[in-house]
Amino acid sequence: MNGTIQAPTIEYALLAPMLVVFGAAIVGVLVEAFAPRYLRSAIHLPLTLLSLAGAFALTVWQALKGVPTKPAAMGAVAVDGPALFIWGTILVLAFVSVMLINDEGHFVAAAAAVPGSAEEEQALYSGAAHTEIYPLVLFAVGGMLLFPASNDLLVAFVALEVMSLPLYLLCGLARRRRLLSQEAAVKYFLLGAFSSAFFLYGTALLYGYAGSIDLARINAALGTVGGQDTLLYLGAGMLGVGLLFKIGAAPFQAWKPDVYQGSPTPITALMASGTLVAAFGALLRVFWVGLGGLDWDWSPVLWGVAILTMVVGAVLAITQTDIKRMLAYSSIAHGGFLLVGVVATGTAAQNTSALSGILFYLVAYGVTTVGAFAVVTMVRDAGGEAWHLSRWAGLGKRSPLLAAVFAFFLLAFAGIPLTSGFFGKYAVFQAAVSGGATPLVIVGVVASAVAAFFYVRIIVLMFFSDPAADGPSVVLPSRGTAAVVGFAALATVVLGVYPEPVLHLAHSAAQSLFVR
Amino acid sequence: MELYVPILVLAVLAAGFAVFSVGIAPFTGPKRWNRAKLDAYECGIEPTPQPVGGGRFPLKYMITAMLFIVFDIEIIFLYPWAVAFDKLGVFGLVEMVLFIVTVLVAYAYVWRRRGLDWD
Amino acid sequence: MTTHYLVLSALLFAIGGVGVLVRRNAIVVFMCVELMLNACNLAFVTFARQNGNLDGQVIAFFVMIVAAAEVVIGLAIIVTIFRTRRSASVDDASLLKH
Amino acid sequence: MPWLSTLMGVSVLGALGVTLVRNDKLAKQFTLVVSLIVLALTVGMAVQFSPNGDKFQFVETYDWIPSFGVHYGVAVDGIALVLILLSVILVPIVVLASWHDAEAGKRSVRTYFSLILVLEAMMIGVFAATDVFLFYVFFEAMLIPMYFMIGSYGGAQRSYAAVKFLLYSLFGGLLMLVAVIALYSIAGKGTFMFSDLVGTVQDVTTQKWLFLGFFVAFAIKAPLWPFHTWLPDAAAQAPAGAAVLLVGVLDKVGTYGMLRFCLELFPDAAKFFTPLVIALSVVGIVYGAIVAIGQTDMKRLIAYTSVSHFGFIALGVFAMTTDAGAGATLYMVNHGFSTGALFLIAGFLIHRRGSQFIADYGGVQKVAPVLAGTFLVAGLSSLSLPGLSTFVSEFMVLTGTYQRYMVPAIIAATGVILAAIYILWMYQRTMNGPTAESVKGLRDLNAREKFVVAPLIALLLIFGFYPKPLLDVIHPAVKDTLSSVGVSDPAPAVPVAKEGQ
Amino acid sequence: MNGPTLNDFGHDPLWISIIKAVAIFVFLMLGVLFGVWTERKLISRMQHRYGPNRAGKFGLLQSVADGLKMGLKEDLMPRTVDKVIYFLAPVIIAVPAFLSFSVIPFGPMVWMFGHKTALQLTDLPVAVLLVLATASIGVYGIVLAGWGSRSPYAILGGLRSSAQVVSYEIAMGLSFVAVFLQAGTLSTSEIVAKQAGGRTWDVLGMHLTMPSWYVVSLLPSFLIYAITMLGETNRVPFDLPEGEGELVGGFHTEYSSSLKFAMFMLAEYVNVFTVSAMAITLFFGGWRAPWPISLWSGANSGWWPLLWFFAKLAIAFGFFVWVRASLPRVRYDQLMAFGWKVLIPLNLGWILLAATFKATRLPEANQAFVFTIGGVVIIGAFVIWLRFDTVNQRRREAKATQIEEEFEQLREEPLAGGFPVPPLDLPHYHGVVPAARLHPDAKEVTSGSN
Repeated sequence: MNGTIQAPTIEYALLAPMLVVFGAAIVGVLVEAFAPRYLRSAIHLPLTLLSLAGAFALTVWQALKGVPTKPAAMGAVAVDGPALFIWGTILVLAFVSVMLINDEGHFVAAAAAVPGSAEEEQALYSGAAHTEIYPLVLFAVGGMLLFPASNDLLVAFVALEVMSLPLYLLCGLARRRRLLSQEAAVKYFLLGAFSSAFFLYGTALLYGYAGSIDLARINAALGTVGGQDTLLYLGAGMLGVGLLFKIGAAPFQAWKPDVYQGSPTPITALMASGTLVAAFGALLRVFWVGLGGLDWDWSPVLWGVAILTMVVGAVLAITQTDIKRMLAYSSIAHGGFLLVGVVATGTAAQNTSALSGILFYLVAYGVTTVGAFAVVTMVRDAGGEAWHLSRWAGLGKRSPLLAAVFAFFLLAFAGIPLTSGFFGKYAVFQAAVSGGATPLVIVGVVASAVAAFFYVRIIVLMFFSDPAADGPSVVLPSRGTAAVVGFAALATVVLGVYPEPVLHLAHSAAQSLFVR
Repeated sequence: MELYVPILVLAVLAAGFAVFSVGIAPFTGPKRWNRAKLDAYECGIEPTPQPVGGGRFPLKYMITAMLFIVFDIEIIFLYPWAVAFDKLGVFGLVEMVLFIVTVLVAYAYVWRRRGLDWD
Repeated sequence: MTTHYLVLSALLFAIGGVGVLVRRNAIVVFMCVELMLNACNLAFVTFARQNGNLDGQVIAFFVMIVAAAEVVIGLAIIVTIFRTRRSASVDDASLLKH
Repeated sequence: MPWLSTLMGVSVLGALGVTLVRNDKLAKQFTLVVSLIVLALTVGMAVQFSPNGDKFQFVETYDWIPSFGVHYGVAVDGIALVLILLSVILVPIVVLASWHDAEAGKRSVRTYFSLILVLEAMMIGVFAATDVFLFYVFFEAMLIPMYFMIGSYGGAQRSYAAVKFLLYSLFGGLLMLVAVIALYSIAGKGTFMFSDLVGTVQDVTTQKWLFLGFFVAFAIKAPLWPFHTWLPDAAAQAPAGAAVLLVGVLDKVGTYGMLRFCLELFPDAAKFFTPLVIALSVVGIVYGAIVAIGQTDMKRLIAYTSVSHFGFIALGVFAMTTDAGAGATLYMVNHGFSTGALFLIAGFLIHRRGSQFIADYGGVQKVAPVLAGTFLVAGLSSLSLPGLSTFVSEFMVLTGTYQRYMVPAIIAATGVILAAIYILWMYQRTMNGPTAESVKGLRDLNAREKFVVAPLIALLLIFGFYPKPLLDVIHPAVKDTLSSVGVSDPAPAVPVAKEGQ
Repeated sequence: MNGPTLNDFGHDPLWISIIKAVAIFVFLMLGVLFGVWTERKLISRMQHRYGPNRAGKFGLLQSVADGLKMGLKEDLMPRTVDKVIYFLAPVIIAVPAFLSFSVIPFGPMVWMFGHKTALQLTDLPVAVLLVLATASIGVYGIVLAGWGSRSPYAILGGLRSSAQVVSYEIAMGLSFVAVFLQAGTLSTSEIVAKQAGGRTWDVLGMHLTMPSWYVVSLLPSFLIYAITMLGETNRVPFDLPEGEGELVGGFHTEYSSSLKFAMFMLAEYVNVFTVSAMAITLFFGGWRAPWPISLWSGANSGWWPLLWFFAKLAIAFGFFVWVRASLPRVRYDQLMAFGWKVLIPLNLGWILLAATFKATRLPEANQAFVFTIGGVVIIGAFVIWLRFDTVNQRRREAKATQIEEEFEQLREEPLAGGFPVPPLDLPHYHGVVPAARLHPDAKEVTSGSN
């Protein structure tokens, strides 16, 4: 039963990016503990940004030094091409989001205070602020890094939680519309915990089936173990539920609009970009590495899910009257488009093209969505950010530049050529077609036409309709926000006009596929 | 399994005794009905009505409970480590130092945020 | 014979799941989630015995931690909203429905 | 010298420049200058084009996205050349014509003109693209500036029209995208270059599907019945200038695409679908004409005439005879001019009176003779009166079709009569008869507007009597195209060059 | 022979287990009776009183009398209580208290009715965990008792004592770690075996066995444990839950009399025995004879060890009484602060130190490296400690001055922020509502008369 234990080994160098982020997070907690209040955010911001940048540098260094071909840390973490690419993406997105988060005024002064109570007033006047958000964000980012790189299901589960728990809290910290924010937190928490329980039970069943939680071993067991298919299918299914929930695929998308709307917009940006990237990385790894031998069984299901997700996302988005909810539904739809790429498996070459397509899509979508939410933070009226679409009417007249940028982002979401979104869609769809998923692609095309409708509707609203008398005012963006918007716009243009470098990078990252 | 049988025996014994003595209590004693006796005891003043399902109590206790959970979990990890220390060797030591330091960081945070003082 | 334990864990998991879906009090829902996690633990330990390796029991440790962390954070969130609206019913939290 | 890139570069830079100019008037003049420069450059390129040289000339090919095998490849053959000419001729005219249109909407004038220049660049690009992917990119991207032009500067229901236009075209474009992707992966050449893709798809069934993918997109673009419903709205709501570019050039992309891609990439499928397409075009011809008769709104009427004319073009394209093909190509050009003229003059009229409804007019002839006269000429060109260029092209199409499909040709011919009805009737209702109160004191064309109309009329007349230069350029290209499709004219071919002399 | 090991358990036939279990049970019951008497006697002696001396010789039967009296008193169940919980709480408290004893080793292998068996009910690979587990189940009893009583005092008392118990449980659990580090096992019998004689050395021809009890090598752990076992059992100076002064009996306020209350008493004393027995097992060599006796070779075999064990137990119990007699009750915030801010960090630091020292003895250990770790640990701990100490110093002073000011203010005008004073015109219970309407058949007995 219990064999002799021998001391394990850990390749600290490979895990360096994660370790840096987590270390910075812990230091951040120390800062919270010991630094005087007026110094905290002054210390936090550089600390956070530097750690992210450092982690990014380490990732690049890792990639240059040569991608390892076997999992690290006793097979617990797989630092391979896709993982490195995803790390880079997440770190960039996180960096940008942090610049957005840094823009004060998004977060509550005293989360524990009852909204509208005297103590909240007092906290506001005393200039209190929850600088804890920085360590929390760092922890979340660390989880995001670990999640797609986790090579066994336990690590995946822990990473999932490390990623989610801080986000649950961050959701509830919006400065304005406290009730919405708190509800978002509760809903996100309850549903998230629910789904992670499913993930865990799936893990348990697969463990029972294969006698190991190591993805490669599970995959190996698929062939050899017999007679326990119930365990296998139930386990795989529950695992899938957990993962699909995280990416907000239908029919598990219900939480997304509520949470996106309720939580502070910078956090929404982080979730919409970073979490999606991480979750997709993990999804790919689990389904391709862990259940690769089973794809004949799961790909039909994923077909259905993808179709449902695209349709639900696109159709429900039309009925939305709230900009953040609209963006949430659009992110659901984009999740569906990405799923199209996930099912386009086949030969190694085929997988490579599908994987690289997904990777590129993730980059393009992530950057654009951060930019879009950054714009949302800038359009405000008396009650804070103006979410209701009617308030956006005629924005094109009041501040043409901002409206133009936002319209550009929307066009990118819609996948109009010469924007990054187009090449993302193209890459995924092309992979899907060559993977024999043409029907799926046609559905996707129709869905994106429908989706285009509501993106266009907003453009119409902003440019072709006359502004409301007491329309929202566009605040002068802080340097951070301006930089974020600028960066996102620039990236969207560049990826739309000359995507070759990133495409090439994604391709070479996907070349080695996932290590086993 | 064999190892647990005796515990079961003892448990049955103790439970039997406890239930028995608590059970017969009402019958051994006299019955003298008196409304004052049947009120919750509050040094003689009118008992404050307690809401059904229990009243609300200071969050302080919840925080204590949370801290307890956290440290209890830490203990969960310390025990196997301690038992297997010889096999894990220096690696185990280093890891445990990291682990405990991490916990201590959180501990310091709680401490500084008055999470540990009672008032 | 480990089947019974598996059945038990499946039952617990199902109870928890149903509870999450039908109960309305946030705290009860939350406890149901914890119940599900513990069902997972039971399953892990059982399978560990079945497969004759210790992984499952180790996993159970980690699951415990995660569960603990979830308890801490979840209760914090629920308590805040409870203080705000004097009720922990999920139905009352309906501002986001539209 | 990289002519085509230069052309596009100049217009794009011009567009950027316009946005930088602070003063509106200056911006307009700047735009005009830029467009004239482009025109000059294009003419300079055209004279260097050797009709009997190799098919594609002024070839430029650079890698754009190697991972996808996408190139930045541009070149022109005769067909593309004339269409580019059409575009660059129309642009300055439109700029001049819509000198004051932009003020109407109280929207940024500079944006309007820079949009026009961007559009010009894309029009050149879409005709010149020799890489299917590049073609698609321009094909889709072209929508955006036009969308904004209609949406921001159009009439009462502009946003509805704009969205309708955008979504229709977008949807078609996405279908085409699927076809493009499929073509790429089936061909397996790892490249999107048109020349490499020709003849790669052998399996007929596949051809049929891909053909449909392309064809629907083009049919929506060049409003072929029954995909035409967006055109009347868009054309009616768009400002006159935008309408000209829309109907005059953008829609040509559809028919051009049929001629270039549908035929050459999927010859067998094209042959298979020919009857269907011909049927559609004939229906389109008659339907468009009849509906046009019933219109009360001038712009809508013109739009419907275009539907009918596009029927002719498609008919010519799919008749697959040299004459018909050449005629169709010529038709594209001439239709650009004639419809352009119609829209512009109608635009002037509407601008003066402030109403698009025929009923509001009458007896304009008396108060504004020049306007009425030019309107008449344009109208006659639209009903392809002999002596005007449209007649040549329409005649060639009919004869060409007749050689292979008699019945459709005959039915299509009735379109001519119907055309006479709607044009003349409209003219009569608006220009003749007792002068309506409302049109009293209507000013005649001013100098600027004369400058706008004159070249169009001139071109109509010139090519009406001497289409040879165009035909010389077009003929070899069409021949080449048809030969690569693998059809040969049924003898005896009517000697075309004599027409009109 | 060196005492039983894990393999010696789990072979007993059922009847032997039953015998053992009954023996333990009886021992505990008697122990409690005797313990109560001992305590009262000792403490009164320490306070220059006689203590119980009426019932039986030296009042030996005092506790028995008390027990009988409790049994014969009226069993009250207040109207407001939650019946089920109110009934279950005493049971839940009492049972785990007994269970802990099932893994306490009383002695080595002996012959019992022709069976070779250990003087220990049973042993587990995780025996100590069992003790901790039962201890924390006992907490449920406390909480439920307070909760079910539906009375402010009870609820507060229950919460307080549970908070206190869990707080000290952490420190207790941590103090075990060092022991496991040394022993390398959680099984009590093996821990005892590990404490068998250490190195022996010869002094003038006679073999001296060095004391190998962990209390010597792990003194800090023991000290911490000694404190926590007081807190864990709600004994003076940590007996706040039933601090009569502030909480009138705390969580068992509503269990005013009768056998239910007896259960709480029983549980408390059994717990005292349990923690003492644990202390003996983990730190004082369990049933093994202390040094001078251990020179006699027969000391650690046969039934003798029972004697040593009980002796040690008696001494430990005496220690409890002694503390109770000499220490005042601490304030609640002091209690918690001590548990959280002193015991836990000290404990963690000590664990790391112990681990480091042990690591130096590992074969593959790189001494320098290990020592650097040790140094880091020590210095780090010291620095943090210093920082915190100063910080708290400042905070304490600030608080003191503030309280001082408040008192000043109160001295000026007493009613400012004064206490809620109960209304003086409370309706007297008798005859406010005619008893007849409530209980037609019941005849009300005025309180005080019986």
